[in-house]
Amino acid sequence: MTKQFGFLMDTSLCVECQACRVACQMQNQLPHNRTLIRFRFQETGSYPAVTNHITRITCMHCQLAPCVKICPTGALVKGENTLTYLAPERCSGCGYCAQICPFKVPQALDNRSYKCMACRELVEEGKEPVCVSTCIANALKFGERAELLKSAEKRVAALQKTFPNAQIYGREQMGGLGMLLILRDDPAVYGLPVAPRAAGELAFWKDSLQPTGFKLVGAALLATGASYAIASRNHRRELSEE
Amino acid sequence: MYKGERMVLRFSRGQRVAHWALAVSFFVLLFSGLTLMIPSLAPLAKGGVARMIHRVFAVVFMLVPVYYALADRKGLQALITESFRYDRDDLLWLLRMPRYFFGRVKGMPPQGRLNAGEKIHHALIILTFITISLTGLVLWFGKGNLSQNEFLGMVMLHDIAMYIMVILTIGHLYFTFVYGALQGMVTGYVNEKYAALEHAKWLASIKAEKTADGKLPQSKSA
Amino acid sequence: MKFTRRTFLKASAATGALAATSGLIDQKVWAQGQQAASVEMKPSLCNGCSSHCGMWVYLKNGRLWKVAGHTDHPRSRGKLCARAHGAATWLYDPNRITRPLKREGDKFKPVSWEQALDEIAVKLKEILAKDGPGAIFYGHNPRETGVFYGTRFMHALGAPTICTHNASCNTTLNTGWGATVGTTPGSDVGGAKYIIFIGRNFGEGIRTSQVTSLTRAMEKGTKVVCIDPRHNATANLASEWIPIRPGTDLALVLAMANVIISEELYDMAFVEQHTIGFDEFRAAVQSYTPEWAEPITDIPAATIYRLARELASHKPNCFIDPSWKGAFGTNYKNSSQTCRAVACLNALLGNMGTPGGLTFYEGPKFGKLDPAKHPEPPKPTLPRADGAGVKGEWPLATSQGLPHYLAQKAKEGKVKAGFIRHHNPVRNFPDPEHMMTGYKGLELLVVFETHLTETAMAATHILPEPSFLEREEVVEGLAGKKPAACLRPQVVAKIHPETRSFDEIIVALAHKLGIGQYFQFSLEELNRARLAPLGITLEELRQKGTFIGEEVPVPEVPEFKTPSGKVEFYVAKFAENGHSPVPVWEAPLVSPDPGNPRSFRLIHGKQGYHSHTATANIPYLLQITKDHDAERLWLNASRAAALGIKDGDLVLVKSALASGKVRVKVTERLHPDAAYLPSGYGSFSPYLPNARGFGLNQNDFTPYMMEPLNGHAMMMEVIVEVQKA
Amino acid sequence: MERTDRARASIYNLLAELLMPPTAENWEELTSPGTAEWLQSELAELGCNLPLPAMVGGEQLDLAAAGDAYYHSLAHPLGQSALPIESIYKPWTTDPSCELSIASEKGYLGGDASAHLADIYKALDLAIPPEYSHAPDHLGLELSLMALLVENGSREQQSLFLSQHLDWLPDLLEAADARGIHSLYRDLLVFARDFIAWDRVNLAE
Repeated sequence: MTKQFGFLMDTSLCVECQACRVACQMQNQLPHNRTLIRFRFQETGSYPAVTNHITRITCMHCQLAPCVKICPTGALVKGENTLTYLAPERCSGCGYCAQICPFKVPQALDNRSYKCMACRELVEEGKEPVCVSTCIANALKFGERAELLKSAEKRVAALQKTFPNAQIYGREQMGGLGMLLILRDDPAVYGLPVAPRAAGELAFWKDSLQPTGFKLVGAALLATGASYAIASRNHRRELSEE
Repeated sequence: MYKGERMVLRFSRGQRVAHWALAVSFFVLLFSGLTLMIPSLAPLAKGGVARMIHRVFAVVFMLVPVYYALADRKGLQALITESFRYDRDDLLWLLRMPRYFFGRVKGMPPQGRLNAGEKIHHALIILTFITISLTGLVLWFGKGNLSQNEFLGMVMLHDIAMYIMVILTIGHLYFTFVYGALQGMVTGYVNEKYAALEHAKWLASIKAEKTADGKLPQSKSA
Repeated sequence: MKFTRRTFLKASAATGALAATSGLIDQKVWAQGQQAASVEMKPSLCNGCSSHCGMWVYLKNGRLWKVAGHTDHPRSRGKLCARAHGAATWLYDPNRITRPLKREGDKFKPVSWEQALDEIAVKLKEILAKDGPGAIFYGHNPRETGVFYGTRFMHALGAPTICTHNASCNTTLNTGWGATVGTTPGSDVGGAKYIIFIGRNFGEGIRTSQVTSLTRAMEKGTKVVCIDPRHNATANLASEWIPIRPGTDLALVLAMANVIISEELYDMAFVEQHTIGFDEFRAAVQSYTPEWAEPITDIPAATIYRLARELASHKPNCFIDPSWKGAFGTNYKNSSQTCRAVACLNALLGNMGTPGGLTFYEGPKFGKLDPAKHPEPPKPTLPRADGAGVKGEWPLATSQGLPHYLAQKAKEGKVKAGFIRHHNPVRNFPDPEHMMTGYKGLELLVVFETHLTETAMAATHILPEPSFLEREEVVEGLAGKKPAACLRPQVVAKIHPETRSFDEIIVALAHKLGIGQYFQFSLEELNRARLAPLGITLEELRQKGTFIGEEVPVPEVPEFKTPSGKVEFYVAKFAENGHSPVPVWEAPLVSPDPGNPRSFRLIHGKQGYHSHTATANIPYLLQITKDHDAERLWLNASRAAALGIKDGDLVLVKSALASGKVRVKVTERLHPDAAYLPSGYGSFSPYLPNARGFGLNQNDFTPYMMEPLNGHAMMMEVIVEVQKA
Repeated sequence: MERTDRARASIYNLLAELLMPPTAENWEELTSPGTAEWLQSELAELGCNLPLPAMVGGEQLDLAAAGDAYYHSLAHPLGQSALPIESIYKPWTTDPSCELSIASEKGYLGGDASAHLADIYKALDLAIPPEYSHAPDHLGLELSLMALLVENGSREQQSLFLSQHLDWLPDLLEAADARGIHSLYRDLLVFARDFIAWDRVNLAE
């Protein structure tokens, strides 16, 4: 069995310094107005008892990734380590991934999709993705998902003393997220779907409807192809009978 | 083949232009669309070229009825009404359809300008045309603003309409070549003998017109 | 050929070579060859802010290819913040100054180096003859190269006035901490069990390794309390945010001292053995109960009691951070005394030099040039032009000086010439009009810069320096348990041939001014001399960038460099100059009008992805601001509601000095008295095309003022009116 | 060398001269009616039907005014003029291994074009004036090299150079219009752009 790798973001440690965003832009040669890491800030409470909830809008590396399922060109694939990789050179920019993603992460711009590419080369060399290695606040970790979950549990237990709703996000969602988040409050506060899902219709479409459609087309071709010689001979015969 | 017979006008210029515009745009749409369905065609979709082509031809495709209405309003009306109006002969014709499929016209009930098969073909094309156009527009202009379910619903309807259209087109091509009907859609004229054989009621009706004003206005010598 | 040709391309053997090298002209073929080249790594020190974090610079085919954090460097520890990546692009920025420029009216004309230096020398000699060296100043953001060459140059001229940006930053720390414990200490974040930040904001005033240590400590359970009118980025991760009415931190600290003393929670042994003036201090704070402080600070008395007790219960492995600009930098009339009070409160905890307390490390002991061969110029004896340390002017001002006062002196005709390097006082001190008029009125203002900043707009001559990656600098030291020596070697060839590094220019000027005898050595010789005692050669350091020395044993209790050699609760020098020798409550200079719903105190602060206004012109960093609408003015939600202002609304901000429009961020994360502006925007130099006119700058609204004790700029003593635009 | 190639080379040289800072040496001559006449006849020889730039033979600027106009139009180092340097108008590098923020951005010096040109000069043992060391891809130098290619290189090399390196004049003109440069220099850039476009077609034939 392959090992699941993933990220862990402790949102309670983020200082919104944007180092990860810029480092990621460097790693992926993105121009200044394209980014794979966006941030969402949400205040709760009222002055002075206020909390600033921070989360990154970036690929969650779902185990059951609808973007991989829907991608018609194979630009989105699952690595052996279960991370979701994007090969922009195969991407047609159809934007299906952007529309199907329950987290609204991919962006279809400039005829391609923009989403975390999971620093494939670095990871395959055994290094950390660049957002993790650059995080100055230790808010990001990378490693075996099981290990990350363990450390997240510890951290959440500590946080619960101050934030009773503190929790891990991504343990179960979408078959388990490769981007685990430590939250101080309910996911909804962070603008995260509590129960994200890959619409069941996606599987029906890709696994049943499309193959059936193709089979019917095939059958029609076969039937007409096979009958053509007989039919046209019959027709010619009828004409000559006149 | 029919030889030495007189020719009767079956398709007006407007009808023919509309038919071919629809046919060409349909095939371009089909192949540009398939790049998003068949992985081995995916490289063609790279960089958004296929999408651009798909959109340009979608506009052509959707403008065909508009053109038809402008060029031949009556023709369009007739097409729509005829496609959804079936008489006893039509039903009988459909029952005997397998005969016709295998190239036998004789013994089929007499038909109007369109035979019952053509009517069903047209009716389904009209329905799928509307479906595929509407879903296409929603996917195009709703990009980024659709929920997962709306998006998937649209994509699937778009797909289903496409399968139906492809199968209809296969059948259409089949009959065209079995019955050598291509010429009619190219020139507009069909052989009077062919008309007598396949569209007896229609031939009778235009002959009736002839007796009214003394000549056969829609015919010429082959 | 019809016309006379110059030959731009001096060809010798082009004809045959063209035929022989088939792929040469084809860029695609060339690019393949380039891609195959290997990447080399050289060390440097980042210039994205003045922390000078160590970084590795990757080069391919001689071109800059990537930057990454230097793992050995104590400030970066392998990590870089966003600014580093932005600053690296200065190298290829087409908006750089590429040639010496001379201002004629408001236009800049290119002149040759020879002409520029000659004109400067002639003018300076004239001023020296007429007004003497007292009429000259040098201003900079003090980093090693500027300190060494600038100081030596000024001293050789007999000119005493060397000032830095600190009067708009943290010169109060030198005053407060200096008077109390002899120096501004560091803090052992990693070892602390309880940390209070008053206005200090690690998350946005970033030194990467400090943030890393803080979050590591927090994961281990360190409690961090953030006291700030604004819920800043450090408050995001702090255990607790306690908002305070801006400008009243002194009252809080005094009240905490009151609790700790009256409940006898302080370190009695330390106080007895290592301090003086405790009785006076105790007497002074006697009346400052938490109940007294509550209405002033807007913090409940119970919270103040709790904070004081919690802090004291963790002594000596705890501290109130010595801070930077935060609440006791140069912001309020009471900032110097606030800093004093913080220093005294820390002393009560006995945390001087303890694990998890304040640190008193020193930098490496650098060598010096051979004094026989290279005698040092004598220290000038004239009084400073900015009055810093001068009886009758600003006796308690630090040697960091008063650049805003120099603008005044220039207006009065008492200062005639200035040299400014790597420093933008016209934009970064209050009242740009005052600063610009003063500096532009100088007979000679030489600005050493890479970009044409607002201050450069006032210059008579602008001398272009190469960017930080194109020049070798003087070896720098870093204080620490293990002191470090760091070098910024030249890592790429100069892009613009007509740029010269500061040391080169100073040496050339010195020769023209007849003080060349003090500069008979190369930068290389200087660096060798500095490194000699450390056990590393210049060549090695050029390869490694950072050299970590041996651990230096420190005494259990540090030597306090105060007159008494002890921690001074009572500072005689203050009394002698008419200021309270022990910290006492003093209200801020101005306060918002409680009867006017539009009246706010305008406060400002940094963002983690900008360094003042120096980085706003970098597209990558400015885009972060744009993506997050981060240039907005923060207003407290209830105050905004009362004015009918909604999130994202455009408002008019008005003070006696200026008015400007900006959009609003309506938030619960701000004290109701305050309106907060991020401090990196509002550039007005037309030569910074991306930054110009983007956002507002707090300094436009704040009048030119001097704090009575050490003369700093009191940058948050300004009340503005805010209304819907 | 063919007569037409000589004409092309000398027109490239003339443009190179005009697009470098004006000097006392030849400014008057370059803009004189005589040069205009000559250019007119060369263009006619080539069958290239372009109007002459107004700077040549038309409206006159004295040397000082020309120096000023040149500086503010094409050489002001502070973002006020349209710097005629190729790198600024191209993505900085096409090498995917670069991890610099500007890798795929336009607007910076020292890009691929600059490095390639520097390598060409080196291989051909050509020395460029030291004040252009930051911009081996300066328009004046590129035009000069083009003239050299016309004189000594193959038509393929000329074609390649025009399509890979001298293809950014439309962008330069856009920048020039955004900054409002001197009309005579704008006019000259239009002529240069059009002549290059003509020559590309000419070479393709």
